[in-house]
Formats: sequence, structure tokens, C-alpha cells
Amino acid sequence: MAKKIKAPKHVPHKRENIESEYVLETRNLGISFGGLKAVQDVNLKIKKNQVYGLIGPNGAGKTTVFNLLTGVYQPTTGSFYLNGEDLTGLSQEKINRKGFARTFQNIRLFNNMTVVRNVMVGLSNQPEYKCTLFESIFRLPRHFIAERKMRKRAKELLDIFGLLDERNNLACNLPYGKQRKLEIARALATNPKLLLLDEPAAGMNPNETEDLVNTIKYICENFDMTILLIEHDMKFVSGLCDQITVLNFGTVLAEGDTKEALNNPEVIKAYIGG
Amino acid sequence: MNKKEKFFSVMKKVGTGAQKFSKNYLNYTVILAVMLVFTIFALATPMKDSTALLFQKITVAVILAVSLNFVVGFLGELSLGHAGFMAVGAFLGGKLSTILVNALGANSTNIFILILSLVLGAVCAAVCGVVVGFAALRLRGDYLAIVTLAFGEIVRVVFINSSYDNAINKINATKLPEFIKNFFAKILELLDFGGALGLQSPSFPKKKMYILVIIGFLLILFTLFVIQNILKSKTGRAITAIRDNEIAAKAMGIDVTKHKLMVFVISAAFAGMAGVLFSYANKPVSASSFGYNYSIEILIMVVLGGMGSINGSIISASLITILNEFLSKKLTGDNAIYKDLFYAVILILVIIYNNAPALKNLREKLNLKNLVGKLFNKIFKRKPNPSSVASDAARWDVVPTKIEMNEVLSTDVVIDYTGENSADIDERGGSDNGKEN
Amino acid sequence: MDLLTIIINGLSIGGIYAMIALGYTMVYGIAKMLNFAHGDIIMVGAYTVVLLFTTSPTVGIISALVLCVLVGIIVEKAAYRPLRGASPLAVLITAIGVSKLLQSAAQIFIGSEPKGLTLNLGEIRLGSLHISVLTLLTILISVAVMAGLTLFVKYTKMGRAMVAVSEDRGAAQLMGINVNSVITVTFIIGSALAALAGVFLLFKSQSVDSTFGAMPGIKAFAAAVIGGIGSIPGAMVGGVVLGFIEAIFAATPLRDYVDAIEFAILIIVLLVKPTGILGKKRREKV
Amino acid sequence: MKLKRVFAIVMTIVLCFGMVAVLASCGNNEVNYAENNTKIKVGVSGPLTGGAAMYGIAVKNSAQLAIDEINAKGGVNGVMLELVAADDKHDATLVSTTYTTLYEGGCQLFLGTVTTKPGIQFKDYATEDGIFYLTPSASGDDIPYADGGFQMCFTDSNQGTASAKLFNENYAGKKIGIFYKADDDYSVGIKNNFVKNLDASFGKIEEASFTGDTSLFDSQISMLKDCDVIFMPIYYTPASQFMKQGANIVKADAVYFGCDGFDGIDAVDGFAIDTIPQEVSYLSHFDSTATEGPAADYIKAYKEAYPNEPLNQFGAAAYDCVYAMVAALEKSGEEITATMSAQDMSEILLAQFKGGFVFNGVTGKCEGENKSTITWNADGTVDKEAVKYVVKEAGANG
Repeated sequence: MAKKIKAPKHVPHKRENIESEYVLETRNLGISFGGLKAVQDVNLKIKKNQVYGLIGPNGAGKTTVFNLLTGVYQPTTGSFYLNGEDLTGLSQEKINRKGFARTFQNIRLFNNMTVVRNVMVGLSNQPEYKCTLFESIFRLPRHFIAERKMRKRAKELLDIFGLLDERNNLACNLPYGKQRKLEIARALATNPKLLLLDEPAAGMNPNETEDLVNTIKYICENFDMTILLIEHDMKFVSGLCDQITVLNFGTVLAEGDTKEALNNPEVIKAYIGG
Repeated sequence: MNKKEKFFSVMKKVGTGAQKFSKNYLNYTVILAVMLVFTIFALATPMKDSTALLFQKITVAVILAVSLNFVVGFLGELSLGHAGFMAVGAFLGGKLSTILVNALGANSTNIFILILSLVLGAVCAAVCGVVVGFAALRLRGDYLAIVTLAFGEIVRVVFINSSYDNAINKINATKLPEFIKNFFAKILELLDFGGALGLQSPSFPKKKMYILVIIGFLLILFTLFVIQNILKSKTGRAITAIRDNEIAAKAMGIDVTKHKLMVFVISAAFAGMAGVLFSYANKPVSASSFGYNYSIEILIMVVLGGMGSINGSIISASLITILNEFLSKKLTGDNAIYKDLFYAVILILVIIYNNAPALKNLREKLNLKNLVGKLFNKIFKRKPNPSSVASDAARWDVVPTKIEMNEVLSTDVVIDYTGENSADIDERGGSDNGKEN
Repeated sequence: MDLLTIIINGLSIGGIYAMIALGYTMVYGIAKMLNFAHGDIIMVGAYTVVLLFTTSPTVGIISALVLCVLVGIIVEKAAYRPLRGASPLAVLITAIGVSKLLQSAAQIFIGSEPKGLTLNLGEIRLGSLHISVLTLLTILISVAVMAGLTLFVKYTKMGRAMVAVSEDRGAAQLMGINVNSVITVTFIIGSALAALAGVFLLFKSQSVDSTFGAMPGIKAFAAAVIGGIGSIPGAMVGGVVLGFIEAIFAATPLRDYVDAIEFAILIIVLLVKPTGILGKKRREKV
Repeated sequence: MKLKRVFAIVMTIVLCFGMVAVLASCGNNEVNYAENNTKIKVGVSGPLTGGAAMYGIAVKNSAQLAIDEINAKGGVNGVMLELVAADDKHDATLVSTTYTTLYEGGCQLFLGTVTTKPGIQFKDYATEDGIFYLTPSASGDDIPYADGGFQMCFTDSNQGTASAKLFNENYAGKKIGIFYKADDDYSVGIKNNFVKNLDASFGKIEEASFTGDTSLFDSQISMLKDCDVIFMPIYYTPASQFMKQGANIVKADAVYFGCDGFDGIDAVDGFAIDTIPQEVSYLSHFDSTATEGPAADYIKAYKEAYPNEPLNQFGAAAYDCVYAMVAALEKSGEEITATMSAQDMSEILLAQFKGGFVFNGVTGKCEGENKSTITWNADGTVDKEAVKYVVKEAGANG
């Protein structure tokens, strides 16, 4: 039906796994919309248990990188690897199942579902809660076992974020800060190897931010997690990230240790203006 | 065992089953109870034909409304072709029962044949559900609604022209070998659904209609069993997650394709079953009964009962069917048109009341939403404190009314230009909320 | 049937579809809603003309325009505006309700029997070919309307405001555009086009009943989609394409399946190229 | 918690009892004629609203007219009649309501349904209950049956055959076109039989069709424009639209030839039939333009009683139906009471109608002041003479 006659000259990427010591490695990752190169030549290398920052002025292409990594957009150039496994060109849900989980800049919760059910949606694909549709419909034992286990796990996750008491409230009724936390909890529920946080501290007051920093640290340690985050709050970034990449106009401006990169004159110029 | 003892032993079994159900599943209990009372009455005294016929209509309407609600209320997609699925079930099931009854020389009330027809009707409708479901993968909102409407019309046109006497005559007039002529004649005969007049499939006589009603009640229970169990499982959470925010659902690893297809297929299958029930109660089965207007009638039941409320659908389908029956007897002549006007006005008012952003405060103050469902919850099931209202087991009763749903639905068209899994998402609805980056 | 006749028949019905589709496309492009009641506004217009035709056709046509515009404004204010910002599902269901409301109101006020008139505008004969004056008028006026709309959108302040609202309602509002009034104007234009289409449709069929506009309305929406919704020339192209499809299939043994074929084409277009022939593609930000 | 559960059970019981009460009030299946009936009830199911309302309303009014006349003359052996009309909107699914309304409401004489589609369901129910009906206008081939379903109108196939016969005799050598409605059983039924019985000498027949509510016939007119005679087995509304739209395109000396559905075409709203140049005629069992004779008497009486209501052959047939059933009852010589059951009355009627009952009515061919002669075949079909009526001669006068 949909013949590829009209398709843009997009050569399908042939997936090849590589040897890599990094949790996430991207090679020359880029995308162009029409003629506009929104992101080009991004090479990220993120080690295990690292909290990696992706910063840059507005419109630098940070969220686009996230969208590329999570399969929302398909890269026009380059590829990316999770522990050496090539994930380029996979669909969003497949990438998630491989081990990428993300939050959104504009919160995207399942608003008309309760908090605990939001998290349970994230748990759906875990092998330990496996039960088929048939088992669910006919209420076979595995359904109940899976449900009980999922609920327990969801409560544990909510407890970490201090949301346990809110678990039966609708997600849309939560205050803003808690909605952010719920999004992270929900992302964690998919048991990712890499967590992508898109401006997790946006709109939070200093107390909440500090709280969040602690939570992220906690996650990193206790969940054996690697985190890639986008943030504008430099204090937040320097307090959390050991390495960062600075994007500007879709290209990498600087990368490396947080302090060094932030003191890079190019970066300061990009931020302060020039 | 004599008839009476047998009856009581069955009753006892059903009784214990009912008690067990009533702990968690109120609607099963009520429907079971109604069914039992109906059965007792049907068996004990010959009931009026009109009563049995009315109940027959109610059972069909309830199955249709609940299955449509599965798509509209829970998946959040508008289907204007539900009558089309029903037509597929009615015609194919009816055709099968016609063939079987003729071939086996069986009675038209043969339950075995009825069950086979129900299965075939459901399967064929489900296949159509796959077709429409595929459209649902690429389209959303208004566009999908139009596709479902178009589907319903196509089904209607195909069935209304499904009389091939002329074609057979033309083939017979050619000089083809006899066996080819016979072959074509056989094929066309198989595809013949009566055309303009409709299919005269076997149906239950009025006096036996109560059997069809009981089967209808059992099918309602089956519908509820399947749909409610799906909704109260991880699949159901995934479906409501897709409704609430498709992009986030994908990011949570939910296979949107699979779930959307599944919802359309299941909903279509039940509509198909309702169609078979319909074909067993009506003669002829005419394609003109399954037009766009009938789809709208089902939609009205769903909307008035509350999108996303199964109990609401059951109640409103029953009440509207009874009201229709009552009004069509009471309103004669020109007055009958007022019924349509009434439904149209009620539909508009209910939607505005439930959805208008400006009425949010009023809504919260009056809190009428799902009034009946809430009354049910209040009286039967849930503790009266507010946290229990939000108890997650009951949360599938919630209707999306917030702007957020707009966010989901505003992206009408998902196009896949590359033919791969690229995620170019066409924005047609234009988002109203400035939150987007 | 010879080819020329098919072409003329196609243009004649296609012109009317185009006129309706123009209204659809305007409303859909700017108000972002599928106005199911558009077809029924056509019916309102046609009824007005029929009832006033014996008095004076001109008065009939003018009152049809006025009444349709009034109905359009009332419907927009009373039924659609309260739902601005609500889910499109709700708006769509309301539109269906409005459509049913107009139909049953027409039945109550005018009756379920069709009303008719007899009109003969004559025809032009070119050899064996007969072209009715009405067909020529239909084509001319729909082209003129399309041109007028294009100019209006391009060169007037209100037109540019419409484009802005259709591109991004939020941003347009921030730029000081009164979105409400833009949408009202859209509905006025759409309803006026519906009235015009109603007049031509009536002159063609010479009879009207309460479901007069329903089918042409849905088909014209199909035309708008095929042409590319939101695109003014697209509506024109879509309408003519649909008119040709109808005329061509009417001459084949498949004629009884014409509706099904048109809807099948609609589905295929939506699945393969949802932006239609002349529509453009946009992407959503995540 | 516990209280709630108890309450739930109580509520369920109350609900069930409520239903019991509802069902009980419905009573059992036996219709109590002795209690309900003081007059003989005549039941008819027809479209009183919707697109086909003009037929149902004409039937209802005409039946009422006949009943009023009979009552004024003292009823059936002194027992008065009463009409019960139920609205089926030409929808087969509503027959379950209309039939039970009539039957359970105590009707004893049945006019069946006005249209064919609901009529099939009606026939099923009537067979089950052992009810006789004489339908004025449900012309489908499936409607009549030997054990109780009789027709006052011709069946579709008989109309098709009769028309073909007329064509074979009158229009030999002309180019024939057919314009029919593909999704209407009436139209398709007549058309198929017409084509089947047409002489082979006519050569190729142009067929054009339409479906649904379409009112634009450009393509169909283009296809039929060269035909000399256009056969139109359709109702008058689309026929009038076709004629108006094709006035200048179709041959000016062509003939539009219709069936009983044409009856009333000269009274269609907004259709100035004199402005079209072609001839319009039809084959029917009733002449609604009659100015003298029994048909004219009926028309006059109808117009006096219902000046603004639709008048067509459906009504005339219904008028005849009521008179025919009453005549049959009177002829039987049995004692007729208002409290007889429908089954008993049906038995009497069936015996009469199957036993060579002859009725003189306003439909069929009336010679001068004499009423027509109508008899019935054992299979329920009617035997009377159809007449070709010319509504309008060729040539435009307007």
C-alpha cells in the first residue's frame, strides 16, 4: 500500500552491534528536518552509573537528542548503542523495552488514572509480571499473582518518591513537583538501564530541587542506574553531573568534566550571548 | 429428576454463583438477577410477546453500547461505524444459520446453530475490526471517526446490493462451460444476502423469543466479563494510558499498535454477536437498518450513560430502548419527530455540561457525572469516604474531560512516510495549550 | 455515455461538492473541528429558497444566505464555543447532535414530505453536446468563490488573521488576534458558502427534504480530505475529483456501489496520504 | 461496610421485585377481548412518520373513512368498527412493537402493513398467531400466503409482468430504458420481472439506477436520454425529480411509464407536470385522477374528510380492504360480535377469501358507475384488472 516512492531519501540504517564499554554511545547522531540540520554529529559516551548532563541554550536541540534516543524521531545520520547494542531505528516502545526510559519536558502523565496505576503501566512489560491477555480475561492464577506483585512493586517505587500516600489520587490532581516525581517513578518502573530526564527540576522551588537532587543520587546508587539529563539550572547540573555535553545550534559546543565544560569560554559566550 | 427438581438445583447453583459475584461485581449480580426473574416468568406464565420482544431489544442494545464504550470511553476514539460491525455479524451469522437450517432441516430455534452463527458473526466482525483497527493506527480523532463512518456506509452499500440475480443471468447467457457457470452461480449464491429486501434468515417465533432473551443476557454477562476483566488488568491500564497520553504510553514501552487493534477487534466482535442476535429476532435483516443513524443511536446511549462508564452504558441502553418503545407507542403522527429533537438536544446539553471548560466549577459543585454509576458505587460497593471513590479498582469509571485529552487527540494523523517506524507526527488539531515546547 | 457527457456531469456535481468542501475546509482549518452540521445548513438554505421561491427567487436566495449565516453563528456560539478547549471527541459528538437537531427541527417545522420547485434555466447546445446553464453557473461560481476566498485570505487583515489562527491558535492570540471573532467570521463564511451550495444543489435536484444536505455534506468532507484539508484549491480539486468519480462510475455496472467506492477512496487517501492532494504536513513536538 | 452489603442485597431484591411487578402487570399472553373490546378493532401498521409517511397516512385516513362510512350505516351486523393505527416508519425492526401493540391491544381485523419490508416480519407473527390480514399495499412477492395473507394490490412481479405485456403490445420496436432504485425491493422486484418478460425483439435495454436519498440524476439522465420509452418502477418523488431535471435532455416525445408508485405524481409539491414535454403514464389499479365513477366518489369523500392530507392509490386500496373484510364477514352469515377473538374472525375471513369471494370496490377497472370486480387466488394474490392511465399527454403546456 504505502509504497516507498514518496518517501524521502532516507536510507534505512543497518543495525550492527559494536564493542562498547559505555552504557550509551552515540556516533555522529544527527537529524535534519527538511533542509534544517536540527542536530548533527552528537557523540555521547556515558559510563555506567554516571549522571550525565546535556545542556545548552533554548533551541539548542537537547530535547531533539532525547527524541532521537527514544525513537520519537529517527536519526537521519549516525547511530546509538546501549551497551554496544545498536538501537538505531527501533520504535519507541522497543527502545523502551531495551532499556531507555524517559520523562518529558511538559509533563505527560496518564492524568485520568490513579498514581499507582500510572506506575503500574510502566511495570507492564517486565518479564516477572508476565501474564497473557487470556489469563487476565479468565482470571487465571497468574493474573492475580502478577497483579499483586505489580502493585507491591509500584508501592515500593512510590514510597521512594514519597508518593505512597497519594497513590489512589488521580495523577492530574497532584501538585506540580509531585507530578515530576511521579513521571520519574513511572520511568523507573520500566526497569531501564538508562534514564533520560528532560528538565526534571523545571518549575521547582529550591527546596524541591534539593530534594530531587537527593532522589536522583539515591536512584543512581540503589538502582544501579545511569542517568542522562537535560537541565537549565546550573547549580543542579554541577551538583549532580560528573560530565556534561553542551549543545548549541544542534552541534556539540563542548564536552567533558562538568566544571571544565562550564568554564569553557565558548560555552559562556553561548549562554551569556554573543 | 423431574423438571421441577432440576430447575431448583440449577437455581441453587446459580444462586451460589450469584452470591460470589455480588461481592465484587455488582453489575453481573444485577443482570443475573434480572435474567433469573425474567426466566422464571417466561417459564412459569406465558409472558406477553411484547415484553419478550422488548427485552430482546434491550439485550442487543446493551451489548452494543458496552462494546462501543470500550472504544469511545476507554480507548478515546470515536467510532461512527458500530452499526457496520453489527451488520457484518447479522448478515454473515444470518447467512450461516440460513444455510445450516436448510441443510440440516433443523428448527430455526436450534441453539447449536445459533451458537455457531454467533461465533461466525463475531469472527467476521472481528476481521472487519482489524481493518478499521489498522486505520486507527495511522489516524486519530476526526479522521478516524470519518473512516469508521465510511466503513459503516461501505458495509451498508455492499449488503444492500448483495443480490446477484442479474449477474447470474448474465453469466448464464454467456458461452462459458457449464461447470464454470455453476461454480459462479454457487459463489454468488453464497454471497447473496438478499439485496434490497434483506436476508430472510431463520428467526425465533415470538413465543420462543424468551430463549433468545436469555441467550442475550448470557451474552451481556460474557461481554461484561471480557471487557471488564480486560479493563481491570494491565492491558486495560495500557488502553487507558493510550487514551490519556499516547506519546507517554509509547515511551513506557506500551505497544500502541497491538492495543488499539485489540480494542477495535474485541469491540467489533461483540457488535457482531449483537448483530447475530438481531438477525435471530428480525425478519428480514435489512441493510438499511444498519445505517449511520443507528450508529449514532448507539453513540447516544454511550454518551448519555457516560463515556467510560460501563454501568452507565448498561443503564442508558436499557432506559433508552424502553423509552423508545414507549414513545413510539405514545407519540404518533407528527409528534414522533419530537423524540429525535429531544435526543439531539439532550446529547448536546450533556456533552456541553460534561466537557465545557467554562463549566468546570459548576461540574465540581454539582458533581453529577456518572450519577447513576456513582449511586451504584455509593449504595453497593464502595466505602463512602472520598479515597475509596478513587480506589484504583474502580478508576476505570473515570471519563477524560480535561484539556489533556485534547493533547492526545489533537494530533490527528500519524503518518509514516518512510514506511518504517519513523515517528513523524502530523499535527492537525493544533494544540490549544501553550505548554508544548 | 460519451466522455464529454461524463466530464460535464462530473464538473456539474463536482462544482457543488467543491463549494460545500470550501466551507468545510475553512471551518476545519481554522476552528479545528469537523462541523458535521455543515450539510444540514445546506438543507436550511435550500428550504428557505423553496419556501420563498414563489414569492421571488432573489428574495429567496438572499434570505437563504442571511438565515444560514444566522444559523451558523447561533450554532457556533451556542454549541461549539462552550466546548472550545475541550476534547475534539466532545466537539465532534456535539456537531453530530447539532446535525440531528437541525434535521428534526426541519421535519417539525416543514414536514417530512419533500418540498419542490420547477426551474428550467435552459441549456447551451454545442453540436450533440448539451450543457445546462445551471452547470455552467455552478462551475463559474465555485471557481469565483475559490478565487475570492484565496484573495480574501491572502490580502485582507481578517484573512491573514485566519491563517494565523489556523497555524497556531495560541500564538495568534498572543499576537493580539481575537480568536473568537476570527472563528465567528469563519463560520459566517462557511455558512454563506453552505447556503450558496444549497441554492445550487436545490436548483439542480429541484426538491428538498430534511436529509437533503447530509449525504452531500459527508461527501464534500471526503472531497475536502482528498484535496487536502485546510487548502482552498485543494477543496476545489477534491470536489471535482469526487464529481468525476461519481460520473464515471455511474456509467459502469458498478453504479450502485458509487457511495461505497467514494468512501473507499476516502479511506485509502487518508491512510496513504492523509494530507490529501494539496495539503501540507506538520509535525508535533514532543 | 457490612451494612452496605446488606443494603446491596436488599436493593437487588427490590429491583427484582420491581421487575416482577412490571412483568406481572404485563399479564399473560391471552388477549382479553371480552374486557377490552366494545367495537371490532381494525389494526394497521404503516409509516405514519418519516420518508414514507405519505403512504401510511393515506392508508390510515382511508381506512378511517371506510370505517366511518360503515359505522354510519350501522356497522357490521350492528357492531361498530374502530381503527387502531401503529407507526412502523417503514422499518422492519419496529414491527415487533407495532404488531404487539395491535394484537395485544385487541385488534381483530388486520390490514397488515402498508409497505413490504415490515410486512415480512408481520407475516411471520401473523402466521404464528393464526391471524388473517388483507394488506392494501405491501406488494412484495413474499407477503401473500395461502393461510392468511391476502393482498389488495398486485404483487411486484405481477406488476412487472403486466407492464412488460403492455410494452410488448404497445411499444414494439422502440428503444426502452429503465430507471429504478437499486436499494428498494419494490423497484428491483418489478424491474427484474419486467426485464424477464419483455420480448427479445426490443434489443438492448438501457438500465440506470440510483440508491439512497440521491436527488441528482445527471448521469442517469445522460444514459437514458435517447430512449423512447422509459420504464420507472419507482415512487413519484424521485420520478418527478428525474422528469424535472431531464425535461430538456430526454427526448421530447419520450414516454415515462410508471407503476402504481406513480399515482399522485401530478400532485407532488413544486412539480408543475405540465412544464415537461414528455408523456407521463402508468399502469395501476386505481385512477386518482378519476372524475366520475366509484373512484371519483372515494376521492371526493376523502378530500372532504382530509382536505390537506396525501391522497394516493395506497389509500384507495385500504378503503377497499376495509369494505372487503366487512363484506366477507357479512357474507359468511356467522354471528359477528365485538368480543370475538382475532383467530375466530380470521377463520371466517380466510374461509371466505379462499372460497371464491367476489368483492366490488373502487380499485381495479371500474366501468362507468359500476364498481370493479375483485377476486382472490388461493395463494393470496389479487385478481383484478389494471388500467393504463395517462397523467399527461406529450407536449409542454406550461
